[in-house]
Amino acid sequence: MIIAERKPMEEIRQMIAPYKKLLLAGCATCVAVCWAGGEKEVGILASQLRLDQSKGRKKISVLEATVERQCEKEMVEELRDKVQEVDAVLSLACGSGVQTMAEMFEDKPVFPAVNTTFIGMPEREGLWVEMCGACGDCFLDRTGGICPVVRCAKGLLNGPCGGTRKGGKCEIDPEKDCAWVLIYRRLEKQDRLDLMRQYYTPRNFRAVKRPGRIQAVKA
Amino acid sequence: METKIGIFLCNCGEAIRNIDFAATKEEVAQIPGVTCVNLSSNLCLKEGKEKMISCIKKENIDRVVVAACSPDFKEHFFRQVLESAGLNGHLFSMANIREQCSWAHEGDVTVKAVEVIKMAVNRARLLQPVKKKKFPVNREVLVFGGGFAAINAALQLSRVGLRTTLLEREAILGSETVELGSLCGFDISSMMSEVEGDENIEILTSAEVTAAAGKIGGFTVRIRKGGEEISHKYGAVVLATGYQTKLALEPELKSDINIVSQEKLCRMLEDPNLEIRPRTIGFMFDFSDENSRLSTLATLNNALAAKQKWDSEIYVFCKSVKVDGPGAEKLYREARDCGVVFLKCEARPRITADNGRVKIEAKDVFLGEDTILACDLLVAEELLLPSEGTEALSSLLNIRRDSRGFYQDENVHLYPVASEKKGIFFVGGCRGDLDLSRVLTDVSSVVVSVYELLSSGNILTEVEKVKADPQKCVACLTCIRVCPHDAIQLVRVDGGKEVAEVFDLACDACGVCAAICPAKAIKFRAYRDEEILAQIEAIGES
Amino acid sequence: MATPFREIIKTKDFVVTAEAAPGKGSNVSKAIEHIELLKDKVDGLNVTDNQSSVMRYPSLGVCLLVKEHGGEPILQVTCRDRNRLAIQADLLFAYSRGINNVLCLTGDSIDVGDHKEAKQVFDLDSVQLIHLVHTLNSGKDMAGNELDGGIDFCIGTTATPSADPLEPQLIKVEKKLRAGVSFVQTQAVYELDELKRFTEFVRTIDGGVKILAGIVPVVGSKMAAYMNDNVPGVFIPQYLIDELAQAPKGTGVAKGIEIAARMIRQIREEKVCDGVHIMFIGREERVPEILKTSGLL
Amino acid sequence: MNGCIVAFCCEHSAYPAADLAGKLRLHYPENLRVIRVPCAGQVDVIHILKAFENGAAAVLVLGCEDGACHHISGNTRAKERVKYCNMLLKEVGVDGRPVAMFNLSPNAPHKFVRAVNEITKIKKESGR
Repeated sequence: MIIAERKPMEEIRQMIAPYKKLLLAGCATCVAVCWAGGEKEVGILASQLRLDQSKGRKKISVLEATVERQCEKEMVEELRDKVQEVDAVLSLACGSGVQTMAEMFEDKPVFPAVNTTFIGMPEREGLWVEMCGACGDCFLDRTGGICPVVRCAKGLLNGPCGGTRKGGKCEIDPEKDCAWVLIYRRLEKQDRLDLMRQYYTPRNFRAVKRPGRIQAVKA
Repeated sequence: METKIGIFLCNCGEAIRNIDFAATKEEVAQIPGVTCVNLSSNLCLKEGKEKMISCIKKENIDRVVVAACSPDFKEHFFRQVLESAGLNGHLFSMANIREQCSWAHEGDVTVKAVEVIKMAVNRARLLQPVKKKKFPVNREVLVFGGGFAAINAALQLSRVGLRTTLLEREAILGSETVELGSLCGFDISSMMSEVEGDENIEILTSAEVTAAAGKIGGFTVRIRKGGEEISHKYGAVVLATGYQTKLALEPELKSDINIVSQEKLCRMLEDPNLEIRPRTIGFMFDFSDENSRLSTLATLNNALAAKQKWDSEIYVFCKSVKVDGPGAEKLYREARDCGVVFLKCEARPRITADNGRVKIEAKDVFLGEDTILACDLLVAEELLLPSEGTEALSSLLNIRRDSRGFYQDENVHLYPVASEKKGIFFVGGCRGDLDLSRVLTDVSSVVVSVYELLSSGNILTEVEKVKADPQKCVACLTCIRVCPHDAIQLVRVDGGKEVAEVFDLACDACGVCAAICPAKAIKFRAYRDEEILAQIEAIGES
Repeated sequence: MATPFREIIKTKDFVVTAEAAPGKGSNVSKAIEHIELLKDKVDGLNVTDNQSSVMRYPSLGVCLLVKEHGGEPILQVTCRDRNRLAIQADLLFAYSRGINNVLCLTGDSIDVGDHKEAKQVFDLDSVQLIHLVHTLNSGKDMAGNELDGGIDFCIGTTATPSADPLEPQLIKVEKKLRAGVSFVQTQAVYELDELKRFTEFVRTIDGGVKILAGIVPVVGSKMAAYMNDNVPGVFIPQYLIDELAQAPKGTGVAKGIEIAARMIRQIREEKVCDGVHIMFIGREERVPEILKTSGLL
Repeated sequence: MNGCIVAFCCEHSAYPAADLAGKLRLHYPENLRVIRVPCAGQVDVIHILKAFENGAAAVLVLGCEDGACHHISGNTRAKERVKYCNMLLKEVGVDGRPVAMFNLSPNAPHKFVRAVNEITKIKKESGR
């Protein structure tokens, strides 16, 4: 699941400053699940913008709409009539959704209202943690199913750095676990520590040629 | 289709004096959708009710607003009036113009009253009917435990015709209840033979639960007994797993011939061959925590018995004596009358071993003096703890415990024996420091609740009051994680997409899920955003 | 001319190195001062690479100064700021200018430094870096191309003997040793037993590698508590904190030096390891005092 | 702008407390408008924001006492939500903490009146 979080209000305010009528476009897929851009969040942001009393702010009118997946042109198409009515679109979808929207409505400015942050999973209600960095060269078979590329702050492949904090926490954040300590414990439990003793050569950063493009086998 | 709203104004037998009802009537009649406005002074009496019914029928009213007293007071009554007029009871909204308008302010409050009625009308316009449905339920009950509370619960449940399974971890029932019986004057053995002879009660000893799933009316429980596992369905679950005690002793001391528990003392008192005869006995309780009701009772009973049998000198050290149970005050008086000395101390007395005796040093609050007592026997303070396995069982059933590890009551004042999960109940010591009479009260209330739920084999309940729209649900699981009553689950619609589904029987209609749903997929009838916003929109109109 | 470090660790039975931290700015007079002070008193001067992720004068630059002033430089290379191309290029340059020793480390996270918003590289990790130096030593670059003029570095690395949990760290150390290093320099240690356990472990894998114990003098009980809370992999035992706390006001530094010297003497007398690496950052001028007190001068 | 105070009252606690206040003739400002809810945890952020869009001067969320919520954690969720709302409002220049949460029991009419008076005072001080 793609995880995102709302941008700071000041940033949003600057983006939309010249416009009087806006469409807030939500997406009912990933960003809805992570409480960043579903129908509820669209409603909250719309209400905030209507209430905006900060200095120099003029009254704006805000339309709200949420589509099933904003990264699908056909689904975004549903919004055409509404987009026609407004001066600009503020999208609460991930970067992919914002760009789809921008491509579909080339004559309208489309702005991102959220920062797309990572691919992750919920640890509990309302808390998401990063799990995958879409590196294109999956390493999980060697690490007991724990990704060192994103869950280690330094993306190390050959074991922990010397900065592990007491109790196996990360050098940069005592709230976060050291991925390599987790990997050690998992592999130890599975009696597969030999995997950790192996040497792994430097990563292949060409695994995904940027910009990424994948053609499925034609049926 | 345009709704037809009927407004019924009532001045509550002229208890509402600062509202101009004529003006109000005129004003609210203008609200779009309002078909008729009636004025009454006794809406909740027989004639008022009859007038209401005939008006609803005559005018073809499909939404009713009553502007009168508090809905807390009469909402239920008016819903029934609607039902008798052939309308769904949920197509009803009440404007509280009495307690929260007329009586709360001085001077004329007509303007506010009109606005409060407008709020109710706005809401009424959007209300939807809530249907009721009968759900079949399993009529069997599973009772955990084998002590006083469990046996009593099983017997009473069986007596009201519900088949009951008693599930006990130990090899025999009542193994820890025998002393309690002699202490409190009841005969456990007759209870046990009654239970064993009851065809409606199945007894599973040396048995434990390995898994539990399902919700009220249909809990599926896997039970392991003697290497075999069986799966069985129960309509309700009663936890009567009791408590255990632990001596609260300083680390350097341990229980021995001089320092004993209440239970040990009981056995000593009953032992005909006992050679020693303690001349001085000290008792201690209520220092470590305030849950000392049971140790107080044990002390009073044991002190009296020791006085009678051994004629010992008895000193009781405590912070306070809790005698709030029936008969406890009398016991306390008896104990004092026959010479038991009670010393009230704020601080925990110092206990030291002293040449085969036990030295107790305490500061008596009333005397204000340090007291030193050397006694032959100290009956040490006992801590009350949840019985072993409470933690495991609670996590198996997914119910909460309090800070001391006992089962947490949903709300101790309103529902002392109900858990937050409908269909799971607690009785007796597993929910805290209860004396026997309280345990029996627990048993009775649980039996009544379970009987109400299961006796007919069906539960009539409102359906789809809280409902997740499968089209809008993005299966984020938020509602499932937050539901305080564990009433939402993930299901496949038509064997395909997974979505959240509210289980109507287990739902307690709090709306926490609706308020948190990021996809706005959960609708709570009568409290949907539309209905709340309609009320808000009426504010400030006047 | 100083003796090459490679020779020293082969012949000398107690090796002493000290850390030289470059400053912020192009003024190198202070660095030269420290080099002049220490170059003949220690066997090698170990120059940090943007230490603690704080941007500074480069390690390479100070290493050249050490060389110019007749000392023996050890070049620290972290993986944080350079990708594999930049690291290889730097190593070629260093070797061409007579710098023959390299200490391979992961590097602190960019998060702890003064340019927190920068992109941290970590194209390689420390084990891969050691392999890389060996590749260059063999006359080829990482892509397998022949080098016109090879290199021959003496390779060292770092380790944390007081990590918690220790086992994952030991696996990492094992991988570094198997990659091939001539010396291991530890994070600051304060407990001899911990150090002993660590050296025993290292010896089971590589009997020949030289182990230098990291010595960081603690100059006050507050600093000790701070280090315990904030410097990962450092554990200062309570008795040392108490000892520091009892030192009269103004004598903290002297006390710290005394404790450090005591530790060094013990390490040397009990032959716990093959030498020490002294890090007295900001007080380089007092390193000779430590050496004197511990009987190394 | 209507300048009213909107109070979301939990039907297990604050609503009966408000009724009791009326029965005891404990007076409070007339601009209070009560919306009865089944639990403080049912009050959605958007309900609160919409009240302000409609011109409310302040919003009260009134739920059960700590540890006595009929729905276990509804009142603690409500408290978090009120904090969140104040943050959202502050972001758009609506300062002075115009949303407040109070916990009370059904038999606490004085506490109900105190909550109303307190938010009225906060509202006055922030000049709204």
